[in-house]
Amino acid sequence: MACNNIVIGIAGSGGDGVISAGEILVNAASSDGLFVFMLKSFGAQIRGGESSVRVRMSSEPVATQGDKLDVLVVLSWKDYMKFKSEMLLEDHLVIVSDSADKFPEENIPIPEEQRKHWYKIPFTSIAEEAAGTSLAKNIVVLGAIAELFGLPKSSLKKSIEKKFAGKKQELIDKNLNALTAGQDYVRESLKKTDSILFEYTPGEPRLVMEGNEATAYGALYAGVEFYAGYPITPSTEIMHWLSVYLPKYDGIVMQMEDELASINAIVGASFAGKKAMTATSGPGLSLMAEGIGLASITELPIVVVNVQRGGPSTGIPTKTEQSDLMQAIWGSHGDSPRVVLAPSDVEDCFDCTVLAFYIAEKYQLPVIILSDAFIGHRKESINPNRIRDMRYGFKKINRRLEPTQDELEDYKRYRYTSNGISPVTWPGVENGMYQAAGIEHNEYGFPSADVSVHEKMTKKRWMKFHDIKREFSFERFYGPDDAELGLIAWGSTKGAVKEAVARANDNGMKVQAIIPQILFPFLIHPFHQFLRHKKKVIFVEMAYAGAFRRYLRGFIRFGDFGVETISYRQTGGAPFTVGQIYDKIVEEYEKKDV
Amino acid sequence: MACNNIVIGIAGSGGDGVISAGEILVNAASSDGLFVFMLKSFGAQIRGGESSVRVRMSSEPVATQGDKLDVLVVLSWKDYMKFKSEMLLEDHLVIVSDSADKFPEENIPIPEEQRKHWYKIPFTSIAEEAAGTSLAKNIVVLGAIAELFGLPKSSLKKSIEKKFAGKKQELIDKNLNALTAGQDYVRESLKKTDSILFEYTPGEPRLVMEGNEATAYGALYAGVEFYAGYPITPSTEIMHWLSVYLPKYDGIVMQMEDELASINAIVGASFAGKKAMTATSGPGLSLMAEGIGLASITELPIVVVNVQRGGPSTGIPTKTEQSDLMQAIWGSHGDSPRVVLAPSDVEDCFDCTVLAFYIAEKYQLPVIILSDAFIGHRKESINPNRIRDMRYGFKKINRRLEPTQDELEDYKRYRYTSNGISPVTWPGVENGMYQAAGIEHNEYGFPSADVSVHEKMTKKRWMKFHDIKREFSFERFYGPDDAELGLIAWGSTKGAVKEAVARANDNGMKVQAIIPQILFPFLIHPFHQFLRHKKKVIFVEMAYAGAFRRYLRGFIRFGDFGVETISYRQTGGAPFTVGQIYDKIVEEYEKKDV
Amino acid sequence: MENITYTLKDYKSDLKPIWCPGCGDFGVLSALMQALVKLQIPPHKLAILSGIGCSSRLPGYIKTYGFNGVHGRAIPLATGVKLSNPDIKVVAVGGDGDGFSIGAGHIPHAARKNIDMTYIVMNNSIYGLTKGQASPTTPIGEQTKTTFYGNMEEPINPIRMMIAYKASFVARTFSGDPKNATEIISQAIQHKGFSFVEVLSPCPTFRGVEQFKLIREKIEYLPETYQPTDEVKAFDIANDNDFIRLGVIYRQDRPIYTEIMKKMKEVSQKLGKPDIMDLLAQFEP
Amino acid sequence: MENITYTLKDYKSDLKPIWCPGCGDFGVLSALMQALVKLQIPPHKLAILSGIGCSSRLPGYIKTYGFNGVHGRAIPLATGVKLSNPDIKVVAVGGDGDGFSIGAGHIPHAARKNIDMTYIVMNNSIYGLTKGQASPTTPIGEQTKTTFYGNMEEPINPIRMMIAYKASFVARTFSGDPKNATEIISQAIQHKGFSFVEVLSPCPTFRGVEQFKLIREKIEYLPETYQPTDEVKAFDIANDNDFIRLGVIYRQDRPIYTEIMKKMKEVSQKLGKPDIMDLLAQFEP
Ligand SMILES: Cc1ncc(C[n+]2csc(CCOP(=O)(O)OP(=O)(O)O)c2C)c(N)n1
Ligand SMILES: Cc1ncc(C[n+]2csc(CCOP(=O)(O)OP(=O)(O)O)c2C)c(N)n1
Ligand code: SF4
Ligand code: SF4
Ligand SMILES: [Mg+2]
Ligand SMILES: [Mg+2]
Repeated sequence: MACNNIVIGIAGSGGDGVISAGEILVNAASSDGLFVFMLKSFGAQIRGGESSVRVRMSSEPVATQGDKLDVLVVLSWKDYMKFKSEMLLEDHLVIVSDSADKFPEENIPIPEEQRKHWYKIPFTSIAEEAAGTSLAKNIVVLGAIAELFGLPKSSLKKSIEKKFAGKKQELIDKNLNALTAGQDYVRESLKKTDSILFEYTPGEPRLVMEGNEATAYGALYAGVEFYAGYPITPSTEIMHWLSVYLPKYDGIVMQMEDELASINAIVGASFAGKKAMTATSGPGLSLMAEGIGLASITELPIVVVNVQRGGPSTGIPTKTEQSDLMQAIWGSHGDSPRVVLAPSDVEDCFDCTVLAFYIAEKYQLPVIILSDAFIGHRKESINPNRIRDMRYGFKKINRRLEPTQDELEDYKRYRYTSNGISPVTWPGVENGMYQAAGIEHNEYGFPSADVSVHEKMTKKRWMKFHDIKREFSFERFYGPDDAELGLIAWGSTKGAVKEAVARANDNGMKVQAIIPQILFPFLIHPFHQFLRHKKKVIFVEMAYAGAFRRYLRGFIRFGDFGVETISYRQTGGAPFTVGQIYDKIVEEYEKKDV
Repeated sequence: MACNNIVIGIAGSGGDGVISAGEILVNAASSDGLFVFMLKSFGAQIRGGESSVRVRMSSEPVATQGDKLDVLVVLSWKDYMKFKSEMLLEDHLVIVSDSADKFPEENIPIPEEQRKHWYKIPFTSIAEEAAGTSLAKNIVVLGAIAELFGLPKSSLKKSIEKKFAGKKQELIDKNLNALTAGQDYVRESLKKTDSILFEYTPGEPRLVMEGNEATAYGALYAGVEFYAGYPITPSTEIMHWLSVYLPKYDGIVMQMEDELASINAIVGASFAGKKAMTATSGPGLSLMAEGIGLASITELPIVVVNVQRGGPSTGIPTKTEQSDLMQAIWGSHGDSPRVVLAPSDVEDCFDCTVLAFYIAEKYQLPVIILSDAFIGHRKESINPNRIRDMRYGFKKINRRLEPTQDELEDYKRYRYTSNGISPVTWPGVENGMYQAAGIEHNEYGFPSADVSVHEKMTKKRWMKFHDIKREFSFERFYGPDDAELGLIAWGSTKGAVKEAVARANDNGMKVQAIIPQILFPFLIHPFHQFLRHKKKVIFVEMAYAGAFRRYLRGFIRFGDFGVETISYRQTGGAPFTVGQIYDKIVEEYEKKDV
Repeated sequence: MENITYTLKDYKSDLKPIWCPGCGDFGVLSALMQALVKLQIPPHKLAILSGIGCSSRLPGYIKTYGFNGVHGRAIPLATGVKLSNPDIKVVAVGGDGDGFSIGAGHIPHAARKNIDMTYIVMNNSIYGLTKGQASPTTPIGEQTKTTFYGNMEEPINPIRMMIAYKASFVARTFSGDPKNATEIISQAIQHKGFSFVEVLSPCPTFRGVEQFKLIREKIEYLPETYQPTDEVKAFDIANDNDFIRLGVIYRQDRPIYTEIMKKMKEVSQKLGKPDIMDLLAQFEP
Repeated sequence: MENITYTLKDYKSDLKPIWCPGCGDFGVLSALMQALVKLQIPPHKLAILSGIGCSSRLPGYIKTYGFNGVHGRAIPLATGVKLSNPDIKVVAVGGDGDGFSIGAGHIPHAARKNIDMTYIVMNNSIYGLTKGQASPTTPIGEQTKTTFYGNMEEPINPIRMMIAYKASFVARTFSGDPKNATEIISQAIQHKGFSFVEVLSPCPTFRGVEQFKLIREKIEYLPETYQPTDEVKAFDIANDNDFIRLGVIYRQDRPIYTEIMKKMKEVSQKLGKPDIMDLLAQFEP
């Protein structure tokens, strides 16, 4: 069975090099121009616990990790057990395992039918023989599965060389030996019983990025100058990356004592005229609520990245969820406008970050980016030209509006204007002195408890939404306009929804999905367009309380369109599978004629 | 013009004793069984600035401060100017002012027609003469207006005596002299040109309370044992009151270093088995977001009072607004259930607080009470018997469910139950040891990152909403059921809405209003009942972004009822007037036939 | 010797530690359990509260009333427990990040109020749980995930801070010396008032195995003759220039908060304790 | 003498203070303005940042870049400004509640990092703006709105705390002595690094007029001969038993944070500064 799309899972204990193997594989595939998608998964232990990786590669673009594994590689069955619920298996599953593992086969929770193709290979001893160390067994695995399934062998070699670049040549040679030994063993000692064979035509190499890297790089691209943050899973890689690179471009990365300090430091930096940002996850976002309100009322541009994780409270720090929606949109007391963007995949992390700085600087307000663990921690293929040729060119990314010399004569920082945007100065600008204040203030920034001032200023701050809504109308539609069944989803659920919709349409069901990029302000027109032919829509979200549904219904009068609404949601942890969404589509499609 | 309802405003500088005068007046009226409503208003200065008071008294129950002043008393026109926008004036206005004030009359922003009845009285010299000090001029004012408008004179005397009780008899006498001197002056030297005469039959005395006092007293009544808080306007009176009284009943009041400490301290106290609460305002609520999530996931009862003020950020600390709604309902990352109650007047502060403890303890979750500056700081008449005879009797206020001896054999703190409520222990209980954790956990409280555990636990935590919704169905309806025009409002806007609806119905317009007491979970049935005959509803709220409207629409499919929805809202600062709401009713009523 | 009612196994919970092999926190856990045995504290009359971090997982490993709260808030959480229930022994535990970074604002207040609890900080000079960022005690020069070019920030001196906060018991020990750790922790728990124990607790995963050795080299036990009652002297020897001194560095007897609260209740009740219905009188006009 | 370019009126804003008559903060405002004149700091090259409180209203009364932020966060706000713009003189101001209560967690970090700013705390030992609750510096026995039965909590010692935090300039002055206050504040602003000034600033409204007198009685100026370079000695004399000592209590020279950041940039750039498009190479497979 030749295929151009394969999903491989590898599980083992922390020391088994499972993640490295995945990374090398993904790099190899990307060098050959394949589209890849890679997910890592760990146990709760910091070191030594279980770990697994799942790699999907395809010659067509992929939007998800693939529902089920074509190939399962197990270095330790004991550790595999921890991931069994995350690793669904195809009927035609091929198992590759370490023959040295003494785990009782009867305890392996894989039904007989799926054990038909099972190769047991002495990875450890091959590694010891070929490389002089059992540590190389993950490379032996790569050699073996490359040989078995026709994976890009020469690229694997290159990837290994690159991985160990800078290390001793001896080490590189040992690992290359391990790779060859894996291949040789399969060729010489195994009889292939399965029929999976991966076939593709090599193309131009693609970049491979994780969502958090794309965010960090996007920030640099957009010209971030000041980053203050406090580590928190699953967002910390953004700070790690920027702490290496931002200083090179004269920027500052400060690790603060907490999130209260972080948000106030970036408000200070923005007051000082700099493009400023922070990144955090749920608990940090909650702590930043007050500071976000401060940026809102002082009309200072800031970008806050929130990489969502399972909640509430500490919740499940390493797993994904979409339950921070309302905290992002409405979080902070008082009427405090901010913009909320939702990246839907790795590339979109880059886009949203660039866009966030654009909006923040232009409209002088906080912009929150709602990513999540699923996007932040996965690796995906990126088209390098896409980034080189951004919609918002590097040069075009503007800075906040400055006052003219005339305006500085009697400078009103918070001058009432027709679009709510007033020119802003910063310390150092002669004659531009003003008061920024979290307290309600008049046009000069001086405190005022006058009801009519409060009314006008509140209006000024919210008025910016008009132009933001006019300027952006970017929504993603998948499937035919005239479909009567619709799906509305956001953020990281996009992948599964997109693939499920494609599959449904392939199977003769007319279904369309819409995935907004800007969540707040709410752009209603694309939805009205979307709803024209709909009879029923399904809200898809990964959060128990269904806040997305409530939020949408707060803005769209589905009743006026005669549209029935269905909520399809689950708590976080594991991302939706394409199959889940597809099944829901089928279910609703079948009873569609309401 | 004999009347049984009068609105008197008094304005002056900080030293003029304006507030005292208002308090004495209100007490006098209440001793005579009148219904009162009193609002204070200050400038930004802590001491010495301008201050004003507005007293309404009536022989019928009153729900608002009254839109316009029948009588305006001015001790200093300069200071009056600061309040002019807050003090709307009746056409038949009577002005009483200090004749010693040299403020140029042409600068007084009161049109000629309303200056017809203007008594200028030498308050200062009368006071000096009668009491030997100008400090008594506020008492002279009371004497004068009592004489002029037929206010309860003998009760005024009693109120003065009570006010100065414990002071030297000389001081009391001086003040009584001042009162008489004021009366005498009017009787002897003034010619009454206006026709306002207040008439009523004295009845049983009523209590006079401020909203924050009612909340504090309600907490004591409900059995609060631990209060930890951090001062913030306009909520601090709750802590002040409890810090005096709670220790008497063996409770603890701790002033913490900030709101993060406060919320975590009460979570700790609740873990230790105590009924625990805190009170704050917007900025504090934002800071507490993370801690509220902690109480939610650890299923520990806590009560959080949030007395709203103008926002965002520091905003307008002394003025009212309803813009913390969403932060209360959805604030905190993750799916974190909590109950949100909204008191609508002073008495309701008491009710809601008692109810809050009941719900928190019974359902083991955080309960947020959303009061505001308008309710918290006003004085209103309270029926003492009403409190003595509460729906939730003192004895009936339960504590959290404890495990049986059997259950302690293998104690599962977070046991899955059919209603989501699991028995709980606290330190000191033998064999009841368990782990509370902000991290997702299994039934024992041990950490778990298992997706299915997360799903079940999330469900368990939200499941409590079912019974809460069944147990409570209390909504206030005003006006006839079959009205086609409806108003939906919450919290402190109740007063104006209630009076406007009554006026509209009196004037032949059929209008009905609904005011929920429980905001979250959302009790849909009363609304469905409410909507049966409605063609159009107006959402009334004091918040610019109209979150209440969005929130309602998220739960109620108005389209299905064929109901048109209108948003009527304003930013905070000054409360709605009855006239504003009434005009809106008229406007929408007239174009009702859509 | 007293009667032994509770043995180690009575304090052992069913949860298996997920700390890395060689983590210093194992030593702290074991020292704390030894101290509990020594003091014979009934497991149900104890509460251990923590924030978030590798070290903050400790409460779960002891069979008692445990609370793994949110990051940085162990101290106010513990305050709430202690004040609500003065009969319970209260121990707050956590890491250097949890305590000295995000939680730094709470410590001075618990210390000055002399809230009767023991606060154990497992100092590994790194953020362990989030995989290796600099903490407020990370030495200058150290490369971490957030200090790629080497840490350039002066670290704090926790002991000096605690003395300045008027903490009434300030001590330091080392997870690599179980006997000393047990002894110090026992004393801390017995102390009436706010007792602070810094335990040097290496993180081999993110600070390398050298960290253990470095600590070993720098530590110096306070001499038996040392009198920990002079705050200035204590401040002096707590300098971080030469040695890291182990032992009880400062202690003092002063009123504890639960007693203060008791006194306040007494004072208030002496002024009258009406039926709560009678309180309504104050609202009579 | 230098040329005078800026006079008092150049620093005076159009906003009239709303402090109570007799409030100590008037003296602090005036001393700060005098110091600015003395140091001839161009108003547009200055930023004054604060939290919330009566004292935190100060920035509005000076014509410069002012920021009245949220309660307790003046320090991180100021940090953001200073790091973004090292040419600007940065002054953070606020009250004892703002700084030592809700803001307490930020101070140790600004101090140890030696962020180049001046932090002026107007200590009135009360929460003024919220109308009279106890603060962390309220003396024992004091009756306030939250200590009806008299304050029973030990107050903090801000000076000792600052010394323990390694603040590189620690001083105290009194708003009732404008000359001393001006002098101390001038020195603080001139100091390279984190400089802390506690100004005793009475609140007649909530602490009564006696507060002023009490301070007058207890203060003692440090002798001219006093050498503020020994941290242990400084810690010693900063005890709060007998006198309240005024003057520069401790100072030290050590690397300031803006220079540290400069150094970090240099180190990083020495290792290469590719075109940002070329950074994409690291994501090549
Ligand atoms: C509000 C919040 N911010 C950040 C985090 C992420 N976080 C968890 S533990 C930790 C620091 C851990 O360091 P430390 O306290 O020293 O404990 P260790 O793991 O080293 O024992 C951080 C930053 C969090 N859980 N919550
Ligand atoms: C988050 C938050 N909590 C509480 C408050 C209320 N608040 C404003 S100022 C203040 C304390 C003021 O005391 P201090 O800092 O000493 O300043 P002072 O008024 O005495 O000068 C408080 C508690 C607030 N504004 N924000
Ligand atoms: S990461 Fe460090 S602190 Fe955390 S468990 Fe491992 S060794 Fe211990
Ligand atoms: S209340 Fe006190 S601190 Fe505030 S302005 Fe008045 S005197 Fe000054
Ligand atoms: Mg640590
Ligand atoms: Mg103060």
